[in-house]
Amino acid sequence: MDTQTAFQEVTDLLQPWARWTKQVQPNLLTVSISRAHLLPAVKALIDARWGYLSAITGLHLPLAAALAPAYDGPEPDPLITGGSFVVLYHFCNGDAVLNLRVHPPSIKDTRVPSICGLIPSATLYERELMEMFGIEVEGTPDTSHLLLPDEWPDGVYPLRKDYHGPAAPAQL
Amino acid sequence: MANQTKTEKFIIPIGPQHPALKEPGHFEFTVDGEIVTGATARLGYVHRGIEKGCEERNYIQDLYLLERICGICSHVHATAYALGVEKLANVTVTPRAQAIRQVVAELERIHSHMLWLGVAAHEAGFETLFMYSWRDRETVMDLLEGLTGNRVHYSANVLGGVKCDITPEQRDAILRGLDYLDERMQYYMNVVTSDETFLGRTRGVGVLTYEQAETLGSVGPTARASGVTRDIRLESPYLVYSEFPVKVILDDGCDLLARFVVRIKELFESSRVIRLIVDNLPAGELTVRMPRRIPENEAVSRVEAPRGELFYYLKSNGTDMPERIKVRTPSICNWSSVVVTAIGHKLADIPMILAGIDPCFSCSDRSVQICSASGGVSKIWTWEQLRQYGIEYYR
Amino acid sequence: MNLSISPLLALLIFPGGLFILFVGLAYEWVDRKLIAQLQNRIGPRWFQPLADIVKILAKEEITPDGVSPALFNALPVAALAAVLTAALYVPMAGMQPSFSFRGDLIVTLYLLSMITICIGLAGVNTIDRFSVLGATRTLTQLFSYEAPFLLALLGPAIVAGSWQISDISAYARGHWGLILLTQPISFIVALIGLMGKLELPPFDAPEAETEIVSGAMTEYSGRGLALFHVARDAELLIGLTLIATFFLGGIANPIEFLLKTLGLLLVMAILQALFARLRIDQTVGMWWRFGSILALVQILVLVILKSIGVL
Amino acid sequence: MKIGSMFGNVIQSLFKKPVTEMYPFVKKSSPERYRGQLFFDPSRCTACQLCVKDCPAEALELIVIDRAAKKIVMHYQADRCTFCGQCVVDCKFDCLNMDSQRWELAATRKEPFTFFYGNEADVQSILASAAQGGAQPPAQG
Repeated sequence: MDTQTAFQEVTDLLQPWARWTKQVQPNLLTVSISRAHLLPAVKALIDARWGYLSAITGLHLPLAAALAPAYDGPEPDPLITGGSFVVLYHFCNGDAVLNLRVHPPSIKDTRVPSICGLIPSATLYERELMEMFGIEVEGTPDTSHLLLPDEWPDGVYPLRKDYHGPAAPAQL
Repeated sequence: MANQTKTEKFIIPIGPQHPALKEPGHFEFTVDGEIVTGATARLGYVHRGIEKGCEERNYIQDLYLLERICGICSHVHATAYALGVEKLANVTVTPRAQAIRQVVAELERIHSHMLWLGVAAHEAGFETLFMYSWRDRETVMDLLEGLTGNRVHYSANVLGGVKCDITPEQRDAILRGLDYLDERMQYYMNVVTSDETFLGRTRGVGVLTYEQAETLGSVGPTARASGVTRDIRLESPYLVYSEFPVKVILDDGCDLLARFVVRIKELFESSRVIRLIVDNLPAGELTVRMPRRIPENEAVSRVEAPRGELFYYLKSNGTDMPERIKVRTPSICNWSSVVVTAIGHKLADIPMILAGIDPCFSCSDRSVQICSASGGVSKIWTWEQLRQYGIEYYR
Repeated sequence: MNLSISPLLALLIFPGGLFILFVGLAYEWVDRKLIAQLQNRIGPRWFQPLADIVKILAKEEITPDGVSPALFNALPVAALAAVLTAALYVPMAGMQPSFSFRGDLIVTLYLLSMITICIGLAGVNTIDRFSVLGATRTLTQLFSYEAPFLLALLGPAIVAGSWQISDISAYARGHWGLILLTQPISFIVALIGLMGKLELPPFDAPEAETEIVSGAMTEYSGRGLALFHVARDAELLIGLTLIATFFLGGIANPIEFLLKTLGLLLVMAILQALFARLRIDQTVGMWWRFGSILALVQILVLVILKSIGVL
Repeated sequence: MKIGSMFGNVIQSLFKKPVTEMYPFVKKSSPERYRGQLFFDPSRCTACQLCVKDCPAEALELIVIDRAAKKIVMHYQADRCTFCGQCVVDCKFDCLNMDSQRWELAATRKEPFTFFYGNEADVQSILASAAQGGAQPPAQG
């Protein structure tokens, strides 16, 4: 299956839920959906055997970028402070890569549903999202630390843009 | 008294430091006698904050930082990143540079698979095979050193091309080295598939069925040994894989033996492709100009590392530093297969099963902060503090 | 060659004590060097085993929590003592055994098993998981190779009609061609049994470093570890001497001793280099399915041959 | 279906010399392209600072006393250097090169890793001003 056919197929497949669709690169298609539709959309991809989940990426958009998102859509919430997150679910099918883009409304409300029920191997990526960004993944089976040390302080999320390491010098 | 009937369960901790592990990782295997009944994994011991670090360095510095994610497959990381940045900047690299990148990548695959062969033999207590395969690996290390200027971190890539050319003398050296390696690989293939004591340790051990490999999202030789056709070099040809294609190596044995066979057959395939490329090297410049500031864009770059699919997501923001780089290494996909396949096996097989996916801990743990296990008020140190500490310590 | 050595001297200098310790270390070096050569490596320098022992002796001795300290300290000593005692009954370096009585073969074999039992006990004594698993494997392996090994050494004893090592040695010197011809299976089983006894590869599952670190001896450091180590080397030397005496036509003088035992060591080194480690279930299966049966068949053949008067 | 498949190789090795090289006594010459210690030639340098900007390990520092008179000193910290060769690629004027034979740089202190490249007089003046607590920081001891 060549790339364009694959994209056509997935565009049709995700038609009911897609808020906007954009082909960013010759082999990269971004489809934005609301988080409420994430599970049915992933289910549709699995049922149609369209590719496999390659990774989940979290993005932190600082305030300005979040207010003027790269590709305009109905979200985000105008009341946001501190920016917001984007979660990208990368599905690969041959040469074609689909970014399923979920945009929780603000930094206060970061919940996204877990897809572990559909794709068990997503647990590692979801744990990474929780650790690195503080994104709340609802219903993920394992919430323990994956990469960060056990004594890592709560509420400190290293991949957020406002994180620059502890400011106060440690006593040596 | 009543509890006496209950068999006692043992938890065998493997790691963070353990002779079977070349890098730190922690596993807990619940055993009943010699049989493993449960397994859990904990990663993060070699977490270095690379993803965050990339956001604070420019594109060129990131190339070398990302190359250091892994000490075995350094070139594929640099290649995946360079290809991604070139996509972001809309730059096309000359075929000659692409071909040289592919030669280095395939030589690296040979080096990585031979290293794995030795490690797996060592886990099986077959020291002689270990010593011999590592001895012969020196050949390919020498080739890489002569070609790129270093044994491990080749740094053959620059953004927009490669640093090193393949001269006719080097071409001859590569062909000579490959002749020797082909002969040796045939020998190891024979040993691995015929030696009864070794077969006793690999045949039927660590079975990962086709369905399991599919649902767990295994990649690379681990998946291909279970019959899953998953090879980025074919699915999404990058570099010059469309002009010099590889054949996909499949095996439906699903066990450790199949993983040995697949990896060794891939060595032949790599060697064949390298010969083809060096004999038909396209002409052209080695580098093209790259802008320092990359316009705002997104790109995904996928490369077949020796261990499987390596996935890079890059997002630029118009400055000379990337907005976000996400690295998903092949090892992380294969972890779950270990935890699943280990159950029901004898403890003695566990190191082999672990080694079977060719795990790379450094690849699995990348991003964020330098931490110290020692006490103190703050357990989180900045780089500067850690450096100061190091200076104090060694003074 | 009837040297009258005072018992104390025999125990402390030759053939017990110092002699066997140093020669045992030298044999360990030869073994390691040979394997290295077979693997196309350089291998250790000649003083490496000695240096190892000196270094371990100088290390701090740690008694781990949860062990019975008396047993923990006594076991290495008992292991070494048993091996040194065994040395008194074998024709070490071509000399007559220092002590000899009817049935000393059985005593020697039991003394040689002491070290394995001591290591097993030492493992069970600690609460460390690797030690306990290693001890379980050590003892499991003991039960698998011990019977075939004993049966294999029984062959020459039956033919010689004596349980006394010096008698068998004298008989073997006269009939070595006959012994090798009629008992090849016993010879092979005995040699491989010795490798099992010494936990050399491929029978090193009890101390498989990639699985259970160092097996039963994981918790040992310092003196205890050194004593076990030396005892193991001494056992290697005694085992080689016994097999050379029984199957290779006895040992009449030091040169013959050196040639025959080193020849056996070379064969053992090649075997060690050739195989992957056997899992413990494979080891047990192999010994009971092949080793024991073959040894029994051999004995049966010998008994028949003897009864019809061929031997 | 056989036991001891490596027999042939193992026996051959018995009569072969080990492949191990006794390193400090026997030294193999490194290949021509090997990336060893970095050297700097100020005569053509334009002080564009590109090498400093792109160094992933922050091992380079270019101290410009007088750009027109080519009074340029490079402070190179070999212990930070990752020997990636990016600076050599960056330099349009061939001022930098890596010596393929100088790679035995190990030391237990920091001083042997600190190099100042440039004209003798310039280096002296840099070091002197550093000793007086001048603007340019000296190498950390």
